[in-house]
Amino acid sequence: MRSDQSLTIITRALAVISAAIVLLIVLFLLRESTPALRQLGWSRFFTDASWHPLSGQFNLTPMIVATLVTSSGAIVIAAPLGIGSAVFVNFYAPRRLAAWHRRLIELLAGIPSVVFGLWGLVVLAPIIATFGGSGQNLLTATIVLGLMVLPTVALLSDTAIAALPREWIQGAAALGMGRSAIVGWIVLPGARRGIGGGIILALTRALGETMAVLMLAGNIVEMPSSLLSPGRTLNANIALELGYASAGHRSVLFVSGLMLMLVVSVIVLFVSRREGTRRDG
Amino acid sequence: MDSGPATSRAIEVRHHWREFCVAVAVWVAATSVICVLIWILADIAIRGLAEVNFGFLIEDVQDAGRVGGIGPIILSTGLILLVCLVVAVPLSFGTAIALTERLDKESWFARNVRRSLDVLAGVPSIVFGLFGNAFFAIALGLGYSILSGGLTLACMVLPILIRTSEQAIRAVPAEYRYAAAALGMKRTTILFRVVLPVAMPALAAGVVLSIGRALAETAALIFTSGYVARTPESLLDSGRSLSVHIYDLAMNVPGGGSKAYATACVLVVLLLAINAATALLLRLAGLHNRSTTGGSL
Amino acid sequence: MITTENLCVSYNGRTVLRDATIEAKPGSILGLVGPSGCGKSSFLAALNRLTEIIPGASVSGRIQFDGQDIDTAFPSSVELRRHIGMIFQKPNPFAMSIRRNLELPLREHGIHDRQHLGQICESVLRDVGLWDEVSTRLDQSALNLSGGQQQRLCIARAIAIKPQVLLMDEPCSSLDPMSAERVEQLIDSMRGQYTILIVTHNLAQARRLSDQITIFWTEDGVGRIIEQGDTETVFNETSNAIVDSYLTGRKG
Amino acid sequence: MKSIIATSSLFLLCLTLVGCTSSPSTQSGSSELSGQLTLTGSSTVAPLATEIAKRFEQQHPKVRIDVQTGGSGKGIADVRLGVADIGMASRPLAADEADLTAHRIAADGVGLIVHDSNPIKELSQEQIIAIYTDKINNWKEVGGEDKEITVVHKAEGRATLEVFLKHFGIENPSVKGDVIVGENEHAVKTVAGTEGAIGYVSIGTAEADIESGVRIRLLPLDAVKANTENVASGAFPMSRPLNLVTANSPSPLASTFIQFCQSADVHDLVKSQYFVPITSESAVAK
Repeated sequence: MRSDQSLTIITRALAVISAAIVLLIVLFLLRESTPALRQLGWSRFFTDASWHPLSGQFNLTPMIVATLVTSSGAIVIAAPLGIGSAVFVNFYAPRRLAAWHRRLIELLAGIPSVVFGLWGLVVLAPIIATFGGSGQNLLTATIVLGLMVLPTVALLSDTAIAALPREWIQGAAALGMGRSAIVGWIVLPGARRGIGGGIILALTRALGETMAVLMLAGNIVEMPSSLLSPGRTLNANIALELGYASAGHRSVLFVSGLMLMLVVSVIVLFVSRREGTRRDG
Repeated sequence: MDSGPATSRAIEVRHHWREFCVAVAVWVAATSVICVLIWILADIAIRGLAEVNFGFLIEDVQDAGRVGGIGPIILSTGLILLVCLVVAVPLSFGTAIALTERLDKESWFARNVRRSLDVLAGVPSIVFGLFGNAFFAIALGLGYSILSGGLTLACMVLPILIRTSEQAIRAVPAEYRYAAAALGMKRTTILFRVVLPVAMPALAAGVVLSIGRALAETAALIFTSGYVARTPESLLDSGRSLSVHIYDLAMNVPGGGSKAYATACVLVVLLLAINAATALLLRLAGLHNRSTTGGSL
Repeated sequence: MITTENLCVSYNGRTVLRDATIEAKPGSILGLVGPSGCGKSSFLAALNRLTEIIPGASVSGRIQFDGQDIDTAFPSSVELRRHIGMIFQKPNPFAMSIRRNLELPLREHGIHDRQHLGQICESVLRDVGLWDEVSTRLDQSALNLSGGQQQRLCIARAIAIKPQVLLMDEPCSSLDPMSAERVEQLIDSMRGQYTILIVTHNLAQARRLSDQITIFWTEDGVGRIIEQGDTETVFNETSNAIVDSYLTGRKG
Repeated sequence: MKSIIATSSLFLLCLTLVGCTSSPSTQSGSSELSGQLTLTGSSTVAPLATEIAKRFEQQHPKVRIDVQTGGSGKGIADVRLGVADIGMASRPLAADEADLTAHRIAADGVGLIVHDSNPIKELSQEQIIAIYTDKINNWKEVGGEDKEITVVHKAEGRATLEVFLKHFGIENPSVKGDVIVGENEHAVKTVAGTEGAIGYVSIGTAEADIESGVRIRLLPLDAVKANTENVASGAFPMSRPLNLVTANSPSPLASTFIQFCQSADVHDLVKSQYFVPITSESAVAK
């Protein structure tokens, strides 16, 4: 049948285009960062004295550390609150309230990062500043980042919990297990894959967030000594410097983009492989 | 009963305590999340709502945004979204159809397409900005333009749109296909006459969801669609999106604060409307029956 | 042991069971039969307050346990369910090891001593005749067991916390005939130790197992009890025409 | 069946169309002055350029001028890449930027700002250097309250940063900041939100903010008050030119626009943006 064939061909072609975009991105990042990599090699991005691209110093390590610290810190905040929210809507909230709670969490997911950034800068930073300094530091960035990725954890955990067989919960209740015991022993372990997936996705979101962090983290390129010290993430660095970067510097910024991309791809591929083997569990 | 009544009493007290503590913790977690959300929304509303009126929505941007409205910004945002959707929707519907053509098990093709889309979904928005700047703006010579921005956003929303479209198509009961196939219909006919019409509300919900994501984006647009705050005359003109306008007013323009908050109000209201639209469409599609499982233990 | 008076169950305001009054004698097996949708399962769920976790369900009427109102005897549902166990139509072991399936509820009820836990596991598995089949693989996932084994594990899990009453909601209906027979034998052997209320669609099974029988019927979408008494008496000499035609397979 | 092929090819058509419309975004104007100009660069110059561009468009309705921000460096880089016709830079061109031409349109001063609750009256050159190079960490040491100093610094490439470093003769790697910001308003918001903070921003924006009640204060430098009058008179030491940057042979349209920017017709606009107009003699500065 001709039309069936052409449908297959067309849709497959479209699928190939969609899939190729990621390759195109990697290709362009590589192309743009080749000059820097060829000239500087990989090691200088880790061994140089500091980050002063105009003075020929290109150490990315403090920014990598700051990126990892803010993202993982965001997960530390988002995971308990998000899972708590998911448990709340499924087991604790009255039905009407549960529906509203879900809707509000979805709304939280939709708030643009600049709005988070603005709120963090004008409202949260002065509060954090009572601990000293300007209030623009890794802690502020982490808190706001945590709020931003919280809906991802909450919504995916919610889906995972709602997908659990009702019989397990009824069975556990019939055995005289309390609500907290059912949640703790049956629900959370049962939904751990879905919840874990949500956390990983939230982690990639946190790793990818730019504007709010740029507005809140203080942007000092220095190995952070505590959560209250300022820091600059790789994303913020690109956003701060790409605008004025000249050729060589621009290329270095593409290297940091490439690195960011590598970290995220490794995480995503790891998860997709794990999901591929889900049936064995 | 092995454990006597005395210990049983103690266990019950302990259970009560545990139940109480866990319940308090869960309520506190849920309430604090909502409180922070309300805090943020209230903060924006208090600082900005007074500036929002019909004139604000249609007037020109004047004096770098300190005076006037956001008419051109809304137009640019709309055009960027339009470009984004014109490209992303056919691509993702096509891809979703290709990914769902075999319902029994994943082919090698589908598995790898999906894997690459998973990676695409994780790409940081600033990297999309880098890519869009290098590819659309410079390599293709589109410059800072609505077209560059829209195409960059199209790449960005593609994974979400494909994922939701795929789910929408899969959610169509297999019996429909079997019934249609049993009547001797061709695959194409089944797809366009049976499957897609049924999946349409859910497909539309996916589109609306991607619009929400695209609306909220800032980082990818600064280096692609640029900053120009005026009415664009063609897709090759630069155009400033709502979120970029908020950033610019707040960070670049002395005395731009209240207008920044007013713009944020408009953006949040738009997103609220989009959320409501998604929920409605999903309910029409019968996909959103989760609320029936809500309840107490 | 357990009695109800005018028990009504409704979902979202729609009554599904009205005025159910029964009496289950200690150590006996009470069969609950009737066509689908006549409120038997809702009736069982009301007895151990499982209706609490079914959205929209509400219960009115009186339930007594050992002559005492259950609301005063067991202020907490957790405590109530510890005395009134339940077996479901579809075996529902948790997705964990066999041992953990048994130990989890025990730990929840305050037994933490390893040796003691081991003893209880072994004895309940012996009681349900599963010990010889699974003693070497207690740490494997319970989901790898066959349906019949899973159902017997669920019964073992329920009796491990030593309830006085067991509610069984069609415990054999999702099993193959051989497994169903095993489980039926098991239930039969539990007579005298536990007060058992068993819902079944299998009239022959109800007749074989139960000491007393209660027959539910639907009228205008609302379930109610139309006959009850000693099983043999009901089967042989009912005066109710509907019951008679139901029991002889002409109706329902 | 046909409809499906038609629909699908329509999709493809859309794609191709979108992919093909990659014509260059600017055309240089001919004698009747029409066409399009793209300006990118300094966020300090951009608001002024936008206002001037509006007036220019009113006079020449067929001309369209797009103004984008992103920092002086971006303006220079974009002119080099050909993405923009004119770059905006709020600093003189550096030695390695000799391939471009700068056209001065106004002047601006860079002033130091502190929180308005800070009692400090003035800081000497040495004190400022010491503060920015982490040798002084408390206001007490320069005669203020016992409060830690939060140093607000700018990201590399921002013109204000370069003016500041050049004036005080500091190398950027030796600066130890507590917060690094990109945009002027970010610096202002940070200082206004932190009692112990010190930063430097364009005097024009700082005056505008102070006028609208933002809690910051400009510090005098070398006993000269930091305000636009003193920048205009040339008395204020730390000042900078606001330049339009082009490749060496700008298009006729770009030249006309630059001439317009330097004419007295726009002095009111320059003043309204808190900058200082220049006299036409010094129009072409390098």
